[in-house]
Amino acid sequence: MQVTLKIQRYNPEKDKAPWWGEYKIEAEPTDRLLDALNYVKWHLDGTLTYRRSCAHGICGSDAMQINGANRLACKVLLRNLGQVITVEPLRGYKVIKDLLVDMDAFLARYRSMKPFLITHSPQPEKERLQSPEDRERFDDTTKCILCGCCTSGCPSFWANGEYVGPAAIVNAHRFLFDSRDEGTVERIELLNTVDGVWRCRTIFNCVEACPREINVTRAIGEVKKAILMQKV
Amino acid sequence: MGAAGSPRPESGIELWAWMFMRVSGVVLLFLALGHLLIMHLINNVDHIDFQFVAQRYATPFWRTYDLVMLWLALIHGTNGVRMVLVDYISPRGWRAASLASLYVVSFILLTLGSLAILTFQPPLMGP
Amino acid sequence: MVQRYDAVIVGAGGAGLMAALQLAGHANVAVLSKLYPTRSHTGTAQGGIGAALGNEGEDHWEWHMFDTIKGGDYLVDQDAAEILCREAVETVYDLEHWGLPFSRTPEGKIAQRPFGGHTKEYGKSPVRRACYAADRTGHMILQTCYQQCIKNQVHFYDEYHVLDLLVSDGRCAGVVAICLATGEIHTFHAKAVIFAAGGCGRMFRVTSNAHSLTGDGMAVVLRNGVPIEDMEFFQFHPTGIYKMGILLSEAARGEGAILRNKDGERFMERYAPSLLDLAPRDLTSRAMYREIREGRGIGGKNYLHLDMTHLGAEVLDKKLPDITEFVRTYLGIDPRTEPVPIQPTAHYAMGGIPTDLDGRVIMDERNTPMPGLYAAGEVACVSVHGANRLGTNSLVDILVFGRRSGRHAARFVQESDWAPLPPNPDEWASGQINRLRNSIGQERAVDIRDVLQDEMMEKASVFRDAASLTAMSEKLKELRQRFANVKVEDKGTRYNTELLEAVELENLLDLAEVLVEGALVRQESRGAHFREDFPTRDDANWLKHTLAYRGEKGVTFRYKPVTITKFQPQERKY
Amino acid sequence: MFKVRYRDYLTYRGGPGHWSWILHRVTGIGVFLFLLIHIVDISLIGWGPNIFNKLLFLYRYPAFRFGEVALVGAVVYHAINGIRICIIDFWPETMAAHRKMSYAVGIAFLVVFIPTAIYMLSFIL
Ligand SMILES: Cc1cc2nc3c(=O)[nH]c(=O)nc-3n(C[C@H](O)[C@H](O)[C@H](O)COP(=O)(O)OP(=O)(O)OC[C@H]3O[C@@H](n4cnc5c(N)ncnc54)[C@H](O)[C@@H]3O)c2cc1C
Ligand code: HEM
Ligand code: SF4
Ligand code: F3S
Ligand code: FES
Repeated sequence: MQVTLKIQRYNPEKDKAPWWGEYKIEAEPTDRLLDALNYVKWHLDGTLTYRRSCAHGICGSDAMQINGANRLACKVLLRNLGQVITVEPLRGYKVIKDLLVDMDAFLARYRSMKPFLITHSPQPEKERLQSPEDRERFDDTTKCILCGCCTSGCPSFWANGEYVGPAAIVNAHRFLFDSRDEGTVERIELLNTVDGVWRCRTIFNCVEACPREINVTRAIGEVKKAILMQKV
Repeated sequence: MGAAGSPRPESGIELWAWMFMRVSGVVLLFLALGHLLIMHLINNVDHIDFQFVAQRYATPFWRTYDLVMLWLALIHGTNGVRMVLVDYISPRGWRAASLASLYVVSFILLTLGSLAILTFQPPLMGP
Repeated sequence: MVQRYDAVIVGAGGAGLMAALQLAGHANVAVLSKLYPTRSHTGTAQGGIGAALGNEGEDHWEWHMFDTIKGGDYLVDQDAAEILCREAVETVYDLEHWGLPFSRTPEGKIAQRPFGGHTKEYGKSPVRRACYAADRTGHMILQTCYQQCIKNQVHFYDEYHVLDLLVSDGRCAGVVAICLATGEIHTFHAKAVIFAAGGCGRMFRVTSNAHSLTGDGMAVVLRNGVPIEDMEFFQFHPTGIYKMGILLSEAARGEGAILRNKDGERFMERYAPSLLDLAPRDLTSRAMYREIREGRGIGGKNYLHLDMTHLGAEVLDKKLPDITEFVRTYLGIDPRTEPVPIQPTAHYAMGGIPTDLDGRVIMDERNTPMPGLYAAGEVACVSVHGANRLGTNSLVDILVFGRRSGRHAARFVQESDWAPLPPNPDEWASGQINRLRNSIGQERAVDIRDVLQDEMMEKASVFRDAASLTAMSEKLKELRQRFANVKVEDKGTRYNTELLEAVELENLLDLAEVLVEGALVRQESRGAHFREDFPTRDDANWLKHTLAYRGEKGVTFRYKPVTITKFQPQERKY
Repeated sequence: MFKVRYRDYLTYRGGPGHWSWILHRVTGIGVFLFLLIHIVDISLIGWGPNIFNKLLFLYRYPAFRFGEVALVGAVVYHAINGIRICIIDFWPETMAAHRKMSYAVGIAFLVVFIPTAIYMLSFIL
């Protein structure tokens, strides 16, 4: 099949403003969009720039806006995208070059949430025990690959970049609901703020965007409820 | 955002604001929709005049009803608009100024409305 | 620009992060990685990490050790295998204490599942040894290690691509890297450097490896006079998604999935009567190639089926959710009702930078270390995998030896000083970048890479012989000539990914040459290296490790004896 | 200063929750602004019947009557959607059906609003 890729191009070293590059290519319907981008880079325009690594939706490198919604380029097939495909960088971050954006602020937010197990009680010699039910409690949020699709698709985040964003909360949830973690109080202090969970307006764009099918809003909702339980 | 990206510590007021939005929302659901039903559907603006209001305010029930609705709606709305302003206005000065104006306007109107409801003296029945 | 650190770690996969954690707090350490750490390929490992915890049936590290050695076709250094299997147990407990969300048994212990080649009582029957977190064990290991690094405030240089190793007076003096964001060349002056830069699967067309796995670490040290060990042993994993190579973990077969040919026959019954579909990977991949060659591929084509239809929705959704999703996303079929088209996929380099038991890089068959230089993870060859790695053993390897190299380096940097920087330390790296950027040639890197990948697949993958390898060797010479004319359209500095792809291609060419020449010389079949013209194992002549050096005159070889302690080589049958 | 990027809101292909939120916000602000005016006019009641009745005349202009319909629509939508928000907040497990719930709000709104609007407009036309 033939598809046209409309890609937003911008290289601040050369361009005054972003422009649209149009590329017509032959491809298989079962090709990933990443394959199509690679084709353009390898055969039509070597300067096209984006991140990629694993090519099967596990490393989280190639999050971008595809036909107006945040997706991983390696996780959507051309047959689901139509004849003309628009590709833009993620919203809400500084564009460095073409589809590649500055993720530092995003990752700093993740790190600010103390995303590590906090324990005070002594370690047992072998493993800490945890029932399969307790393990299941936070299974969903362990899947996060920090791709940024959710935060960048969140209107509350566009409005105000001070919001820590859904990805950071998802990772806080992962520890908050881990029966082994003893850092609940510290973490709740971080989350119970204007820029923490309360900026989430349950818009669900994060859920729609998450390539790992994490129910992000639900996780945020559970954190809100946990704060409520703690404080009320 | 601080250098490490950690969120600013907060008094915890957001939690209460969040709770209030929901509780007041549920109460308003009945009050506001009831109000609309009575004022705009069962009666309609053609029938509403001084006389009509006077009749209603003859009983304390409607006064209380309106007073509670006024307070809840105004505080709910003010907090809602506060959220909107905090979303869109980041520079500290502008944010403080816009919030201050919002609070002042809301406070004045809250006083004005409450006085109107509480001090209204229905004239003796008659033409 | 010159920066100074006690220790620099190249690579932020499981091995690099584990090493960093040993150094954090004891030394001034920096981790350089061309990807953001959590994008490292460790994150894609699905099935599990092997450790004889005995949570689901009796198990002992000696059994694990035996399986590792037998699986590696007796090319394994047995002292290293002993360390691997003993320390696996405490490593898994460490991970658990750091918060890794392992799946659990009903009693709340770490759950374990069977995996290819892992047995009880020295080969009697399959054992449950692979500790897992659903089918995203690697993802959780990577996340957990990175999280510990955040906690311990390890200093990261993200998106820095290492181009060169600095050696002065036979000591390691640091590395040179390019900062992708700015295009600037940085020199890192260090007392110790730990290479943990992962594998090189991208030299093959069909591979489970990331685009970024181009063997940079191996190529960089090779260029600086360090040998590469046992590169001819390259593992093909039996179950990659047809054409794409995306891996469907052995965990699928661990949970009961079955390989079938076009007649629906469970053909592994003929090749490995006792372990069946859970036979080691080299054996299974060869069996699959045979089936395809003999015309029993599906529809006469070069693929077979992995049948999971009998496993039930519960197992697929709970224990293999990611695999199930890959199949749905990329093939558009439902593994609950349809068999999945699969083909062997280039997966893992058993070979790599030779090291001793503390991760110190060694320069010759007498185990002479280069002071200050370490390697760990897939980039290294200790050798615990010998001629064929068992599933789940790589994750053990990266963590156990990542940790040992980190610990040794921590001691080393306390005791020693910086080696002097060579004059113009970044000369070679800057030269390479400028040469590529300013090249006026007409070759596209992609065309060269395409040929490399296709030809390697055809001539140097699961089956090899003198003719195919010689032809490949000629091909590589031609490709190298073409590479001299490669052009880079992007002349910019920031995130010049086109330029980097050319750098990576050069690395792949170097390593492919080492692989092919080594395979040509090794006239026997052992583990993943199968020579059709020499189909049997030859312990008399070839029970030894290859050390390949690359110099002016091409690749030259030396050989190193295999360390044998507990288990004498036997015939390998399953 | 005001970093409202309208383009983002309208061009991002979010889910139904995206649109629900935009409407909730717009209707909320709209109703609040109306409320401000409404308090002023009601409080004029203290000035006696003449002024008050004259002022209420304003509300009888057709433009205001359409505005009134819009006001009712805004309050109704905001109210129904507000209920959805409360439900998902207090019972996060209902989020499994978040799309359906947004659609349900839309349908409920139309069911309530269309007859109401017709009824109200019938006074004017
Ligand atoms: C699909 C798949 C599934 C697997 N499943 C299992 C399993 O179930 N069990 C198991 O035991 N093993 C498994 N393996 C194997 C195992 O995952 C890998 O061998 C192991 O993770 C390698 O880890 P590493 O730390 O050595 O390297 P990687 O995790 O690959 O990390 C390499 C690091 O080096 C960096 N790097 C590379 N080049 C440069 C450069 N030039 N400059 C700077 N930095 C650089 C990268 O950015 C990255 O951070 C699997 C492998 C694959 C591909
Ligand atoms: C009729 C019943 C009502 C219900 C059930 C209701 C419910 C809610 C809820 C739950 C929120 C919080 C949204 C969030 O946190 O994301 C909200 C926000 C808001 N409400 Fe109401 N509300 C009602 C009436 C009103 C009225 C009468 C006004 C006007 C005075 C109003 C103005 C607002 C505003 C301005 C917001 C903020 C919108 C935003 O942040 O996007 N609401 N409402
Ligand atoms: S929650 Fe989902 S969308 Fe958000 S960063 Fe994690 S994986 Fe990506
Ligand atoms: S899109 Fe944003 S507002 Fe909340 S539900 Fe998701 S984080
Ligand atoms: S390339 Fe790894 S997620 Fe797409």
